[in-house]
Amino acid sequence: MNIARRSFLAFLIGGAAGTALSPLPWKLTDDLSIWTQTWPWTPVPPDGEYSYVNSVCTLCPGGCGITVRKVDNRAVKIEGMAGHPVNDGGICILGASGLQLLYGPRRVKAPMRRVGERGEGKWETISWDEAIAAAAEKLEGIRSAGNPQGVACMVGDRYGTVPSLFERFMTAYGSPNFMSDAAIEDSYRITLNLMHGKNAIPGFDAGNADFVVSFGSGVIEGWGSPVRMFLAHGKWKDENKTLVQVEPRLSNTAAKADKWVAVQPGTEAVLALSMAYVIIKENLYDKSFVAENAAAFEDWRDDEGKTYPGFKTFVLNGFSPADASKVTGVDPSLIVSLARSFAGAEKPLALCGRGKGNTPGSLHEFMAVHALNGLVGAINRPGGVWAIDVPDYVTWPKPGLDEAARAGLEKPRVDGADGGAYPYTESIISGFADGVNSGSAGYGVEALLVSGANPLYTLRDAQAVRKAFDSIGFVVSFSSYMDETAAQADLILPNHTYLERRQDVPAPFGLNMPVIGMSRPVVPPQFDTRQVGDSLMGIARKMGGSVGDAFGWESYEACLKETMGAAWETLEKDGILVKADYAPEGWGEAFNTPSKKFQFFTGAYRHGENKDLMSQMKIEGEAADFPLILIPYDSMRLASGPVADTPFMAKTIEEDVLIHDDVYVQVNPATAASLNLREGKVAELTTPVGKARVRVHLSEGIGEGVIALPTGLGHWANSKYIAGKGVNVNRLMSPVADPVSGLDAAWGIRAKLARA
Amino acid sequence: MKKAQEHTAPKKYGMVIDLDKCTGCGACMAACMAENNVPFREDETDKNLSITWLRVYKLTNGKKFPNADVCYLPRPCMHCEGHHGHSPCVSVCPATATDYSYDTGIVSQIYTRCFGCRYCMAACPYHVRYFNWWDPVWPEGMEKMLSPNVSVRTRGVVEKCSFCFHRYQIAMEKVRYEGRAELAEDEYQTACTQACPANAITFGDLNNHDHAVYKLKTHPDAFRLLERLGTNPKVYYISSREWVRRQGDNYLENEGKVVAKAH
Amino acid sequence: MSTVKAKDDGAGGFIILFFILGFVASMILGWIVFPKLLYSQKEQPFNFDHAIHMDMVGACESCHFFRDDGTFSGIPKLAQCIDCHQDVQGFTKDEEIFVNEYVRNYREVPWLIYSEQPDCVYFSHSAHVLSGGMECKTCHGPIAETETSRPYEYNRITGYSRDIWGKSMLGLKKNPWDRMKMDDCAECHRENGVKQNSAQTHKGACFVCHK
Amino acid sequence: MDTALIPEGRKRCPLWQFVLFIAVVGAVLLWGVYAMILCWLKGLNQTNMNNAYGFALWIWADLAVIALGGGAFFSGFLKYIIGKDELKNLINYAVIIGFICYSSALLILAIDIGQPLRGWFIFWHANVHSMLTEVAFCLSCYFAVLTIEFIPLILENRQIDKVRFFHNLSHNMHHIMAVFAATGAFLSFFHQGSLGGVAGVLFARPFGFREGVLIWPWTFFLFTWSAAACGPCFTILITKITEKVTRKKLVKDNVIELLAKISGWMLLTYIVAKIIDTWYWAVVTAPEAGFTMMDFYSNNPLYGLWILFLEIVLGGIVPALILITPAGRKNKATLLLATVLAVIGVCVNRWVMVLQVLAVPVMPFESWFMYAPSWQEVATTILPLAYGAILIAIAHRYLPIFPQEPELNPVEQQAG
Repeated sequence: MNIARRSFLAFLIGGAAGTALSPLPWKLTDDLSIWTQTWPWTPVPPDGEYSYVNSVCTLCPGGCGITVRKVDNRAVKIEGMAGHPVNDGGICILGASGLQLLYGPRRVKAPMRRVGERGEGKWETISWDEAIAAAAEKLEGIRSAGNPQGVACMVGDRYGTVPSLFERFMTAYGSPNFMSDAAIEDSYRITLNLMHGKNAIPGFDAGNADFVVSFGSGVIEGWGSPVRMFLAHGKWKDENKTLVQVEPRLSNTAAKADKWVAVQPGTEAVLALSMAYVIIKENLYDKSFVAENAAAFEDWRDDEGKTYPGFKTFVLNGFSPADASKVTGVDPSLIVSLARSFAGAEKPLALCGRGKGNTPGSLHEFMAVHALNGLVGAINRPGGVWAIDVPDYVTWPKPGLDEAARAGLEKPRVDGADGGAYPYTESIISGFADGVNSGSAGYGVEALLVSGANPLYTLRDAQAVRKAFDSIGFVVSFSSYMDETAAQADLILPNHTYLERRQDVPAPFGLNMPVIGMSRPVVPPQFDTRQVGDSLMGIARKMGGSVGDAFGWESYEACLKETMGAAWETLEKDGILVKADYAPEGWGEAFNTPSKKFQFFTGAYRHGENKDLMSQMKIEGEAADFPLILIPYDSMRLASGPVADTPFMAKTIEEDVLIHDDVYVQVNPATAASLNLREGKVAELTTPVGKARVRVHLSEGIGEGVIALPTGLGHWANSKYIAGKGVNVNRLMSPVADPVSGLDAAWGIRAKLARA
Repeated sequence: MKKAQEHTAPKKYGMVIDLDKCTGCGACMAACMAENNVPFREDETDKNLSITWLRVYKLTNGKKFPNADVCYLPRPCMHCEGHHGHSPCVSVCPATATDYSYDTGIVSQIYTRCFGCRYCMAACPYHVRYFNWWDPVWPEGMEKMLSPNVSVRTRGVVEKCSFCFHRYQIAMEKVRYEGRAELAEDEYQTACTQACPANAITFGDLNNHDHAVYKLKTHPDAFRLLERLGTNPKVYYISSREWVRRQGDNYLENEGKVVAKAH
Repeated sequence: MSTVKAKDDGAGGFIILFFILGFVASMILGWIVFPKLLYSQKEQPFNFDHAIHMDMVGACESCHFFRDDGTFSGIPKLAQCIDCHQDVQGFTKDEEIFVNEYVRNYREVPWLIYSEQPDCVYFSHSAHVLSGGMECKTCHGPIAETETSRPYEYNRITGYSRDIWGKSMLGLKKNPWDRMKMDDCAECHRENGVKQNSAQTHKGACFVCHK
Repeated sequence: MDTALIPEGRKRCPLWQFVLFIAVVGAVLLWGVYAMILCWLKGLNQTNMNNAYGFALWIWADLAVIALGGGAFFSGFLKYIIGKDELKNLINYAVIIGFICYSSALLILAIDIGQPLRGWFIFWHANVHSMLTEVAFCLSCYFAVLTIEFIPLILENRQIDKVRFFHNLSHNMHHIMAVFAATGAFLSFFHQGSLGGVAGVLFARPFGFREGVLIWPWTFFLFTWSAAACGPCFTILITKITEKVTRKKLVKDNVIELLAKISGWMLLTYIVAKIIDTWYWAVVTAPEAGFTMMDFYSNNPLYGLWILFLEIVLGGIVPALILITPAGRKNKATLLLATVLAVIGVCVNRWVMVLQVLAVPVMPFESWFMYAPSWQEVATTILPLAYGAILIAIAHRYLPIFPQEPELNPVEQQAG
């Protein structure tokens, strides 16, 4: 070994020794480990001052009070507002993850105009002035061409200032085609209209009931005001009250119920009427209520002396437990015992409207179930159904109409809601697509305004809805998020999210007291968005004339303040206005029917369809081609309304609902065996209106011949955390117009399932 | 110079979950995720890869239609006391990244100490421990909702439910500020307890006679998961259904009905 | 044999020289160059004179106060300064910068915090100051007496303020505020018997100081 | 070309053959290195592990290679402590195999942890209650011992040995090797045991949990015992394979037979203890937790009683019986069979004590957890095999590992 080599070696050894005695290796090791503890790309949320802002959640009609936790200017958590009359501190999964909508990746950040093909996703950001001008110009053009009726409008909620502004706009503009999303609330409203003679929404004093029979209502799956119902359910458990769930599938409600009555799907009304049969036959009904406050129980005679069968005759003539059993599949003795327990309870209550109640239902069914409440006198009393007057605080004078408006308003509606066929119904959003596609109104629809609704996703027979959309030249969306409808729009005028805007929130569905809430800005607007009321007023003013004149307010907030009048101060302070000492009207004053009594039997039954009642409600498809019945099911973990699942919610979707991008269809093992299908196998699900790839999940929670798919999946726009997963069940179903209301009463559809 | 330290009776925080009330709605899970900066990914359908500190299990009774029944069972970390604080996971951690405090009875997990050997996951029969297989990524803008009270975890470490211990820390700030000695029952509640819309979850000090959990844990239908293993968990469940209680532990065929035990 | 020869050729001194060369070079690298490379400096947005403020307001708590929920406000926000600093006070350049650039524009001053602990640490001022009765100086040193803001030094790898490890590369400290590593917290906790409740270590439980 | 490096008096294959071998195995090695780098850069999402399988193929590989590397400590123990001097003819190779096994184990552990740059926390922030801490300390210490044992071997290379300093160093190290062997045996006893303890202490995992004495569960002792029994079998097996590959006899039969005999008796006693342990676990330990033995061997697609049979009968009783019979160990075929079976037996044992522990559903409403490794896991597990093959090839070529080789393979004096 030569000297150079050895010297070099010595240098290295000296270097190593020196290095080891210097801080370098040790500090570097330590620092590198610290570097891994919080990598430069790991977000470190800044701390700051904590504060809490109370507001109202508007993600569903539940109207829960929320308390938003903030750190300086950031909202970091949404919690239920303690002491709030609706939810008292509780919160649902959607509400709890609402910040993922506020800060979500699919926010529409500024007004946008489509530049590519529709739905291609190519947009240009424009200024608010440009956006308002573009909308106004287009609408003015249609109007001056003499076709104001050719503009339609869809809103989510029916009540409150914003829907009323849209309604006012449509009136001033001259179009009869104002529509709102329909739900069981609409069916209930018509029911109360017919049986109570009131323009009212139902309030359920559920917490105080002691024997609840639910006809398919997802009492703990989002029906009514979800958190309120959860609290009621908890109270029933604490106080040993009884819940009976009538439903073809073992839903969560059925599982939690004290008794699950596995009924044949679509025959709930038969079961209700058969219970009525037992109650009447065995004289178990509330004699005083029926005798003094009810009409058409016994056979009755009209002014001309013609005799009509009363409810009693009608029920006793066709709905014996033995007969009903054949249709419903429920054991006659069970029907009898159920009826006896119901009538024998101190505070019985019957509920209906399937699942979350996102779609209306058969009016006959609603009336049959409500008649049960009538039989036991569970009307306007503790533990019963209360008729609460619809919110009436919007009392603006009618807008002045010009010639064009008057002419337009004379035209028939596209959705078929007016005229003789459906006298009780204001709008039929599910009939819109058919009306557009068939041109039945006699004029074309040229423009559509959509606010707070996502019809391309939520309406059944999505293909027909899409076709209708494609034929409409100009679609304006006011959505805060790039949802399915916004993605197909031509112009988006993004609204603030509910956490950035001030807006009134009318009474939550199902609450048994009149309440007005107000949501308020929790954080300043995160993007260049605008309260939709201001956008709409901007368009109207830009158009000028009588349309502009109809909106004399300086701003939406000025309008809101004026509308709320004396309530404003309380709403600003508390976010809610409660009539604390509210009591329902007594039986003597409660009914405004011609007889001034509870109407057991109404004109709605006189459509010559009494016989149909003794059968399964109509669904689409022929049994020969489609041997199975597909029913949708709702889950709290799957938002199925206009708003889609947040990332947090998507995380909670159960392993028997979704695997990667495939949805599981629930199939009874015997059904699956007959189709040669096994757990997890890919299958093709076909209905008369569509087909889809699904996976089979064997479930003993569903009967033979029935299969079930979850709602809320199959989004195609929206964030990657939910889009592209599963199937939109609305795409596989088609609406079935209820003979009384015209609203969508489809509860299922015939289907077939085959190995793929 | 220094005042006397806070000397208060040791707490044993625990939870009682009423399975009769639990609706399986998942609000507790979302509240937990929002509270604790739990990350999410595009595909969360493989539950063995999905981080859910509080996971709601679905139990089935195995019977045929229409006698089938299901029950939801929310499973946070059990904060096992084991034998005198030796919970299954704590003693196995080679780097003392997880610890049991005699002061609160809470099993802590320190993400910056953990180096990801996952021995604790192997030790835990409840699967409450979750590994960060990926670096968490929030879509642009969503990092605004991250809470400063809980550290954001990086890839390669184990995380789990802490009984929202940071809420205890925050509540204690006020207690100290107001010069009080003790935390009131409602001042420290976990995010899931607070969120539960069915009021199915009760949280408090199992040692404290005045706390609701103290009484509830002695409910005749109360049971704990896998008690026979000696994990000594601090989460109690209540179910009026025998089949649910029986699924709370493993029993040999010849072992009789699950009867209520006194605690 | 060659090795035997090599041993005899008198190269031993040469080899020792090279050993020393290597040793010294690496010591210079480790003790002087490395710390220079490791730490970077940033200047505060402008100078802050703690001493003059102490004269005016009297106590630390006047600006660094506890909020009503017991949390500690830390570095004051603009809102607290604005009462006195609506207009330029005195004649310092710093005051000018503050008022003109920040107060007038409602911009918060992006102060760099010498004592900033990493994200995994939960530090309660109330526990130390209110319950423990400790003085600010014990951890923060005589900052109240300073008239200028020293440069903020931070570790390029970890991003930590240098005050955490301390000025001394060896981690030596004379005063309690010279270093703020976990061991320093633990040492004081141990001496004072604070929550030595860990089942594993019988020392301080992790969740006392971590989040 | 490299003849100057080849030990004197020994014949080696042509360089091109050697290079070709290294190239082929090196390609496999590079594949493993690629997978390893993927795991380090992208994280453990590259594996098929999940929250139910925090431990999987790698931990099994760790446990298995350490058990197989047990030949080093046990033959060292036999030679230096018990005084079985014949084993000096095999001890070098046992040390190299042990070195490979232990370095592989450390490498796999470095890949397996989620935060490799914080791996040193296990020493710095050690929790003395954890079996893994015990493993880490003893493993590292024993690896250091193996390195020290390996160094004099390297120094015996013809060129290095020419340096007087190294020559003397090597000589002196040989003298004190007994001390290291004793230290190694002691350390090995503990870390082999603590590896057994890893599963045995999991009192909430009924498949793995065992009672024991003091802090040590029975698996602690069973693991040490089985490593002592099967490690030498692996040494024999690798020696036989080396002989096959190099096409010459390297160790005399009496040496092999001696080790085989000791191994056989160790294996027999081990398997008796294992059977008692299994029986006690099945009838006492598991039922106390509410499990019957069949709960662990039914309702799943993989784990059946066959695996118990494979481990205990085929991998335990059969090789033990062959090895304790003189005829069995003298016959080349049966000796080879026995060592293969013993190696399989101990590997299966390590597999079930890692993976089946996690596969068994403990909460009654769960079902079995199944797992198949990803290619990255397989590649990184094969990596040590390739690395081992290369190291053995190099060591064999350039170092006088087998003292009996010149005697068994006399080389004719070559010209030049």
